[in-house]
Amino acid sequence: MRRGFTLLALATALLLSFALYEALIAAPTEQTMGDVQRIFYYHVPSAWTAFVLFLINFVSSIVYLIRRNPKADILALVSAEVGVVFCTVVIVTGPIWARPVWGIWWAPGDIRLTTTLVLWLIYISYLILRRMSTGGRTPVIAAVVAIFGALDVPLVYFSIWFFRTQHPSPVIGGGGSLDPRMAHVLLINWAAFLCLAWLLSWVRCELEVATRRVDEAQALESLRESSR
Amino acid sequence: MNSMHYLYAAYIATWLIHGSYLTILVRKYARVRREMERLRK
Amino acid sequence: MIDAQSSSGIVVADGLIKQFGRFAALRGVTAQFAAGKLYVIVGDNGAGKTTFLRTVAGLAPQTHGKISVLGSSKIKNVRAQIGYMAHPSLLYDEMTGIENLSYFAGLYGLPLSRCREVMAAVKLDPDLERPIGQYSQGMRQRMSLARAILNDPKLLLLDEPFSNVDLRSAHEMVGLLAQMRDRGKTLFVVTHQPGLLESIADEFVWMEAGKITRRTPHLQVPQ
Amino acid sequence: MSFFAITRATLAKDIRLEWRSKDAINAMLFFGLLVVVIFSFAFDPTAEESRRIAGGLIWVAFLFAAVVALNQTWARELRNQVLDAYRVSPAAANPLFLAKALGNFIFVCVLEALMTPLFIAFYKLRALGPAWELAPIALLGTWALVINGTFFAAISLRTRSREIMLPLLLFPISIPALLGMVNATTAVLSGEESAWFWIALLLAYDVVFTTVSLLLFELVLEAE
Repeated sequence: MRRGFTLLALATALLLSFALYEALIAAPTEQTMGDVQRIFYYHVPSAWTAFVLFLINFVSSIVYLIRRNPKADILALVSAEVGVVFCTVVIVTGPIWARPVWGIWWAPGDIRLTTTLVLWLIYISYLILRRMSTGGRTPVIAAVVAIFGALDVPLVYFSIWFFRTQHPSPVIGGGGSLDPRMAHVLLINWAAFLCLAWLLSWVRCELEVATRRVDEAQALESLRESSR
Repeated sequence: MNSMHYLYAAYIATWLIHGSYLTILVRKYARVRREMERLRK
Repeated sequence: MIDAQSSSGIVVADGLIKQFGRFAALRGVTAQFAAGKLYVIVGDNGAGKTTFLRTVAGLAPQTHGKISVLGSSKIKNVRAQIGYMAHPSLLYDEMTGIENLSYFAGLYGLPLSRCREVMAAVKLDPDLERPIGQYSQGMRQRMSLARAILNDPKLLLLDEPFSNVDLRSAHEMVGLLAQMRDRGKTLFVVTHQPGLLESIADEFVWMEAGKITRRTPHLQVPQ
Repeated sequence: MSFFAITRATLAKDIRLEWRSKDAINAMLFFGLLVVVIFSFAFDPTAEESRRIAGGLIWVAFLFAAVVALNQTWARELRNQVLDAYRVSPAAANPLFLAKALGNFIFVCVLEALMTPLFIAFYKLRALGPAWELAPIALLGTWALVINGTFFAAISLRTRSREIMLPLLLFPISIPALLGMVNATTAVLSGEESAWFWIALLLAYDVVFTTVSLLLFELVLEAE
């Protein structure tokens, strides 16, 4: 267990440094956007990683409702939280890219960025709900809300897609195939970020397990004290 | 070459976000560990 | 340990634990209760009496452990045969007694005549026009009992039925409970005034810190 | 007793309770009026501009007012813990949910019917597109707000500070529905585009979330 963790941490560190080198130095400079385009190597893999994590959240929420296995609940919580962290990266780096390229910080019609923002809002509200809900019912209602959130995503996507066709705004990345060299760097970065996500989730899982154990112990202790 | 600033800003922001999340996790973990020790007594 | 499946009690609990986040209300309740008896549950505040009742009623599913009620581990399936009276009235203050009862009777698929019958049984006038909010505490408590026995339940769970009730009403209610027991119903009564039930109780169940500690046939003042 | 009989009985009971206390409708109406008045100070547009922003204003006002009503729905069941009386009965969970959603739908529709003339008066609105399309937009849009609102209000019951929790849950999930309502209304008012894509989107939203709510409500009701 400990060994596995150390190994993963080392692999992640190596992979991330290699990916950083690839993104900043090895990858060819994009012709129209210049070096700013390199933000792409952090922005896009973060988005994909966040989507993967939200997918895990959705699946484990369903599994929890069927099996009532606390592990599924922990996985749902952890994937949502780490997903929000990666989603935050996407939302922060997005405008930093948009500003020099489009000349504006935010394009409300941009389908991917806006969908990600809505996704971010949904999962933040999910995390707040987990925090605010009382007693032993948190896992069930959280799982229910997670399912609502996940089902909302395609609707958000379509609504923004149609919104954009009515209110045209700059769109990039779509159309035109990616230079194979760039695609390669992109995939390496994605692999690195996936490892990082795994690592963060691992730490968060350990924390959650420990917290629950402490809570349980406290529950019994408080009862014993009250009976004195 | 002004665009380089944006590039660095984005990369630094990314690492700041991940770094602060990790710090929060480690801190919470330390607190839980202390609590565990206290309960064991 | 009692095997929850094979035994024949009306309520069989095996290692029940109920945890509300950082707070455990039940921590390992294992007990069997036979049909047709009147059990009085006694204990300090926070001993888990109400939670135990709610778990039996299917309102607060246990965190760990097993429970079987009326022979079924899925309490949902036997709800039609359970009556539950809580500490709060479980009634709509803005509606009259008969309006309240007829709504709940609808949930059980019972006719209006049953509501009038039950109100008469608890000695309330079914034609009273006042909304429940304007009832006296004793009347409200009797109304609440009427709602709980609406479906003529086999298993009746009562949480503090006598709180704030004048002595005469309380004795009338005790008489009604004794009648129900004699008709073969099983009753669980959580109360701070176990003395009221001493003459008719079959067993006193003592709870302490989320566990059943003793079961005695008579009420003895614990030292 | 059948599904629809319980739904009807619960709906009738809710309307009777609301009629006697008038808690929700009064608060909602006053709140709606306030929003219209405040908006009229905040935005003082010409007829042409107002056509463009009215869709957004109207629906945001309705959304805020609806939240007031939605918070009331289950509050009524919490007083004296009446909800427990429903939960110990053999009645299924869904009729209760459906009755609550229908009740809210009726309340919010009444509110909209009363507030719309105010909006028309304050903003001198006149539809340039086919005005009859506003009817399906309003009905589908209101149902979209109410179905999720009723569900999340039930979820908020299980939390601390539940009045805050409801909008926090409801608003992000409702974004596609809001986009649909606002853009459809604007399309009809300005007469520049067709509103049909948005109406279809609202319909899809309603179908998806009505189904999911009915599938999952029992879990929420039983959670404790």
